[in-house]
Amino acid sequence: MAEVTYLEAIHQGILEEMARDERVFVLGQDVGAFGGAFKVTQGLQARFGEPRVIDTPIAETAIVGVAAGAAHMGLRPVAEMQFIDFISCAYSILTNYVATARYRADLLTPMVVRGPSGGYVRGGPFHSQNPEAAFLHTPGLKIVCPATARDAKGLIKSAIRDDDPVLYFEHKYLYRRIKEDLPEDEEILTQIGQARVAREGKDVTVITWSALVWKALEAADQLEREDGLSVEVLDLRTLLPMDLPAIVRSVKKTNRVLVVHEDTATGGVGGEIIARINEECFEWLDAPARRVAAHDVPLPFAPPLEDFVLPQTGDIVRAVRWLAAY
Amino acid sequence: MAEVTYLEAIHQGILEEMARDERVFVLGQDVGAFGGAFKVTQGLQARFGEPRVIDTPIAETAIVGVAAGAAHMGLRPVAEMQFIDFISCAYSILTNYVATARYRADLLTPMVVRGPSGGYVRGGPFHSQNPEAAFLHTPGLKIVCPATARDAKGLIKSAIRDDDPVLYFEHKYLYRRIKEDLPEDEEILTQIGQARVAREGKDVTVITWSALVWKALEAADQLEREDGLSVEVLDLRTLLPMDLPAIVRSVKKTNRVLVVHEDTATGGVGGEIIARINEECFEWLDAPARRVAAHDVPLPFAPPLEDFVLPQTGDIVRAVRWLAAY
Amino acid sequence: MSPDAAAPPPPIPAGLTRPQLHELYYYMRLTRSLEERLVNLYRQTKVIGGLFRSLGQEADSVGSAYALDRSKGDILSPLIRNLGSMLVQGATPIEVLRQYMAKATSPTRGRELNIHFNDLERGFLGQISHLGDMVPVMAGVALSFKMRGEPRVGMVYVGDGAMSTGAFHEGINLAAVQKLPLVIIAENNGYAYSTPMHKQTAVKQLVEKAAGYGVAGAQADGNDVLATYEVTRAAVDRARAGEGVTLVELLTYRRRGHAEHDNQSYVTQDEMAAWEAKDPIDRYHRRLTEAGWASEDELAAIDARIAVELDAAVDQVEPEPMPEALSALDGVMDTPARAPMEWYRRLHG
Amino acid sequence: MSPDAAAPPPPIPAGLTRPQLHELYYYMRLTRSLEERLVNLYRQTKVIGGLFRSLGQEADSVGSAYALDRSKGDILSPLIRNLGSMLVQGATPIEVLRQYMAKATSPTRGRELNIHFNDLERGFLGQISHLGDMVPVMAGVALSFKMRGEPRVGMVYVGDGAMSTGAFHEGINLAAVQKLPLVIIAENNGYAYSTPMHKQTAVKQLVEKAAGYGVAGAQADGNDVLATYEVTRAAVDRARAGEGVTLVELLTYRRRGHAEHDNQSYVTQDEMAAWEAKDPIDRYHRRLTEAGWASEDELAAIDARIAVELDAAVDQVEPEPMPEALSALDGVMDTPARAPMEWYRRLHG
Ligand SMILES: Cc1ncc(C[n+]2csc(CCOP(=O)(O)OP(=O)(O)O)c2C)c(N)n1
Ligand SMILES: Cc1ncc(C[n+]2csc(CCOP(=O)(O)OP(=O)(O)O)c2C)c(N)n1
Ligand SMILES: [Mg+2]
Ligand SMILES: [Mg+2]
Repeated sequence: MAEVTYLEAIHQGILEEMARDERVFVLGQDVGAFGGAFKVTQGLQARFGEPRVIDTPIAETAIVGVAAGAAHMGLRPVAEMQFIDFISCAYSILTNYVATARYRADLLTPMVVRGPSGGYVRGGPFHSQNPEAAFLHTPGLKIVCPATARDAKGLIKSAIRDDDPVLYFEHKYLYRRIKEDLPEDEEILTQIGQARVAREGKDVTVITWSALVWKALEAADQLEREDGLSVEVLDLRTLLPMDLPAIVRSVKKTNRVLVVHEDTATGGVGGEIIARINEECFEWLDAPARRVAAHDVPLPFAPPLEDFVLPQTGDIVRAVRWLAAY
Repeated sequence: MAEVTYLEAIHQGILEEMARDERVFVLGQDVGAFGGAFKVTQGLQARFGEPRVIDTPIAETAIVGVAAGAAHMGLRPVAEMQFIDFISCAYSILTNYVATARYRADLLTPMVVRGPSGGYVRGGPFHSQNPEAAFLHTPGLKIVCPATARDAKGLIKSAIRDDDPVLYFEHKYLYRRIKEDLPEDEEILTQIGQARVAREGKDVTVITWSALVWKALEAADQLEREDGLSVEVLDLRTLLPMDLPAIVRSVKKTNRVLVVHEDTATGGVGGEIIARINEECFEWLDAPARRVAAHDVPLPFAPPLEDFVLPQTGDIVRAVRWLAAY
Repeated sequence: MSPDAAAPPPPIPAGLTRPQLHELYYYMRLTRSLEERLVNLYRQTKVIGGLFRSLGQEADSVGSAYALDRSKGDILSPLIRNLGSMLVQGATPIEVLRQYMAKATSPTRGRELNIHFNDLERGFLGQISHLGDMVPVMAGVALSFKMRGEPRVGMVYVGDGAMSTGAFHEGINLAAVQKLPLVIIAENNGYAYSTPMHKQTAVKQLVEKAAGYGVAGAQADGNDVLATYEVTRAAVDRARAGEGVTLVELLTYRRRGHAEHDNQSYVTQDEMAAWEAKDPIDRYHRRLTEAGWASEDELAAIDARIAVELDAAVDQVEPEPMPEALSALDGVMDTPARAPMEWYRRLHG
Repeated sequence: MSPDAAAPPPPIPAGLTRPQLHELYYYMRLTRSLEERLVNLYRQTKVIGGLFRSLGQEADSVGSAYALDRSKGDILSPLIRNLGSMLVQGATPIEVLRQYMAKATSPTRGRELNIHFNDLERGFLGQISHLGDMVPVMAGVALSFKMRGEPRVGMVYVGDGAMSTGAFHEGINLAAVQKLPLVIIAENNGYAYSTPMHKQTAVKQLVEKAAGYGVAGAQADGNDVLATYEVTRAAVDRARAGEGVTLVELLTYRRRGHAEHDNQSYVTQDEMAAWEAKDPIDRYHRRLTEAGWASEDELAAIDARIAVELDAAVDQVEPEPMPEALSALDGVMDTPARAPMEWYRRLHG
């Protein structure tokens, strides 16, 4: 066992897959000798050589397009967006070319697009985004959002081995803030499409993912201490395809559900989750399914503004209390 | 009164605003002498001159960026996407630059981006899209989707006069298929943000917009004839900002609601609507709010495939029967 | 036998053989004849969706694609007007007819239109509608050749219009930096839909864009199949030799509307007449016979062969069924292999 | 008084006056000193977010912006390293300090970072992070000048890295076709973050890209403020005269990391030393005094004035408060003017 940060876990996962499968290669801005803006790819070029760790121009559409073409030919590209906010520059080629390739033309496109997402870091409107909602209505893509170091490693490895294109959204707030003991001998693989019960509970279900899993767990502890409430926290881990059975199982147990996410409320992933719950668990709901999500504004930069706009632990606590009292 | 097609109504709206306000200008591919791929801008260049009806290169990001810059300077650009499917190429500049301009920098950006959307026309995966879901989680944008000739005209005129950036999604299936008598003397303005009760009813509410309003009305007639059911059809017209009061009013009246849209189900706008209904009308729902939306695949081209993937009138009929019987 | 018939034919240019000259003629004629069949089917409303002609551009498609070496595994990605390039790479009229008529038997099983289909084995990667995207994608294909040390070449077509897209710029630039084995064919046919070139770019010739990317540039008369072949072949050889990207501009003209519905109100009769006079097939036919590289009879035989081929193809494809509705749910992803049937389709009554 | 002191100073180049020469010095020095203050505040963790230096690039920012005519209403859009350009256009140190410290009083009321702010009256339009977007946006600003027949000019900065974006390509191409009054400053400072120019583009000089768009190209030593001014001024005059777009490459060097956290592990000491020797402020200081266009005392007085100005600015801004949380909901749109407070914030306990 060795203590590994979330960041180190992603690094290890990519490194292990590159060592295991020579078809795997990395491309992106400054990912080579420099090791990437956050050092996720540090040392990979020294170990695997320049052809397998490619510094690209500032051209996200080209990065994704080149990855797709190489993937068609049997390679397994891992493309880095320096900040995930810039995946928007590849939105068209991802949703139109990559996502549809198998369906319209039987083209295999095994590729991963990954990068640092998320706020709580004073990054301002263009270095804090959570782009999952923009891709949720795109058949053909998979979306994963790890919350733990184990899943950060397990999901990047599974994403690289997956035969479908996978968007891997890692949360930069977690990079160095969370650590976990991970076994060095056993191979860690997290199955895509499977949620994780991060905390067992029976009174209220909180459905969330990525950094907010930790705030949800904090809130759950506080609610147990202060209210004697038993809160179940479901870490979705994969948003597309979504683990609906796990959601339904938990909601039918607790009959009260809160969806918590960092992206803005309107049009966010929470709407889809609540619609599914409404469709599958209508008779089991003792209270309306509710959302705790960011306010509907571009994420402002100043600490008091960012802290106000983004969901905080206290918000989850109050919302769960409201649900429990309903 | 003169009978006007949906297409002609859009044309009239743009023409009237250009005549009324010299700050209004049009730009896009082939919009000039050629009058646009669907002839929406036919004759505008002849009447208003080349500087006000600009043929652009094939460059959607530039079209939107140029419109934004001109709008900052007090002009009122109307940008055409030759097919709305290509708005994806301007996704980044629309969501990051245009949508945030007022909030982050107090920049006025009064501009309209419009184009032909929608399927049922054998257009295949790249000439049939409904992009509203991709922009729904973008604070700072407005989204309108007219279903009638009157609203096609009323909404394009209001969009051009609006001080916020407006995405105007017109449905190409309706272009020449629907006609309406519109007064020539009175000025037609449809307020953005206001839904329309397309058909009064008391048993079930069908919430929809654009081309599917017509299928919903067809279904409502059939359900009245064959089942004696009274179906209310709510035409949202504006998706952002959404007319939640109108939705709540209708749902609290009928207690049963179906959301119908053409885009794929997962991650579509329907999820957001159902989440809102669940939040606002939980106690009033006698049945789960359900969705009739496209199957989760890229839209295929062959008629039997397209007809299968897209929602049809019969689907609405069966879904409403299910809700009524619940 | 007249005396001058005894004079030996001039040497064949560009290292081509007599059978290859005939093959070039075959593909150009096949392209045009196939499109003419499609026009008939279109008028009979048997074609689903639009019909895009390459009338007058057959030489640039065929001549450039012919410069690739299929035996080495070269791959191209066409534009909507490069039917000829697809045929050279082994796409068959039957496949094209099936695509246009949305048959279940079509390469995309009715999911995509016209020549939007591919076979990496035969060496063609179908485009999507969003212009420009295929440039970075083909750069990725070429990158795989380079990474594996394979002596293969990629080729991608862009129009005067598509070169205005950001995707084109990002793709060619990355390919240039990586010195990838990629040939970019810039088809200058004068128009992008109704938009003339001077409203698309401020350069007079598309080849001027090569310098801005530090890549080689070349130009040929796209209505001269042999010139097109020769210039493109040099670019292909450079790419295979590891010398990187070449931007090849082929000068031609779109003699039909953007699609069949477009009556080309925006072009003058003089302009059209001038280009009709430069018809690439007529020119090549004359050249072959005058040089003695082919006899009228040989070429007539090829025309006849094509007519038979196409009769058979149309007869075979026409009665074929469209796809089963349920097949629409298959194959969006590897896992799950099937998209769920929506609940409302499982209801009765 | 030494005899040669009597010799008249050489004529001032580029039609500038002595006071203007001093003003150029003032802005360059102000840029550097302001950044040095920011570094101190950054080390005291009083700066929120990253700090981006233009050390060694002050001349290219100041010299190019100075070529605009604010009295005519010219507008520029800077990059993160063009603090000097903003100051020339009238942005104040107080505004910049407020932005970096996220104060309620900042031009963006704490919503955006560093020099991401604008004032169209004074003539600067702040960038967003997504590189390239400001090129089409400034093309739109320039289009408004052209449509209204105003003799105004737009200027937009792009780096060696940003020129690889599709947005740059689409924007400059449209501006070229429309012959817009736009000057594009290509700042060649050798790197994009850690990426050297040869991994960004296959051209040796950025100015080579001008030909691909059919626009004029020019180049200057970006560490020579007068050369920069002169070359840029010619481009501005062309634009104002209706002659369209010019791409001006300014050769300079980024002497600090991409941001303060970056230790530039990827740069050699020799390379750094060579550019330190070309420091634009030292060079200009020498030139002014040697030519007799300014005395040591005059320049020392300017330095002193700046120090006083900045002391006062820092003292004023430091104690200012950050914005009120609730202000975060205002002004996303014209209507509704306020975003709703989320339900969970209205709950008690
Ligand atoms: C990104 C994008 N924008 C717009 C279109 C619509 N469109 C389809 S073909 C075409 C013209 C293409 O012109 P060109 O590239 O010169 O090819 P040509 O038709 O002349 O062969 C346009 C504008 C598109 N397909 N993709
Ligand atoms: C579209 C996009 N991709 C990536 C980034 C991340 N990024 C910010 S600055 C930068 C380097 C910019 O280099 P250059 O354009 O040369 O400007 P310089 O920093 O040298 O002034 C990168 C890659 C970005 N801001 N935008
Ligand atoms: Mg063309
Ligand atoms: Mg640089």
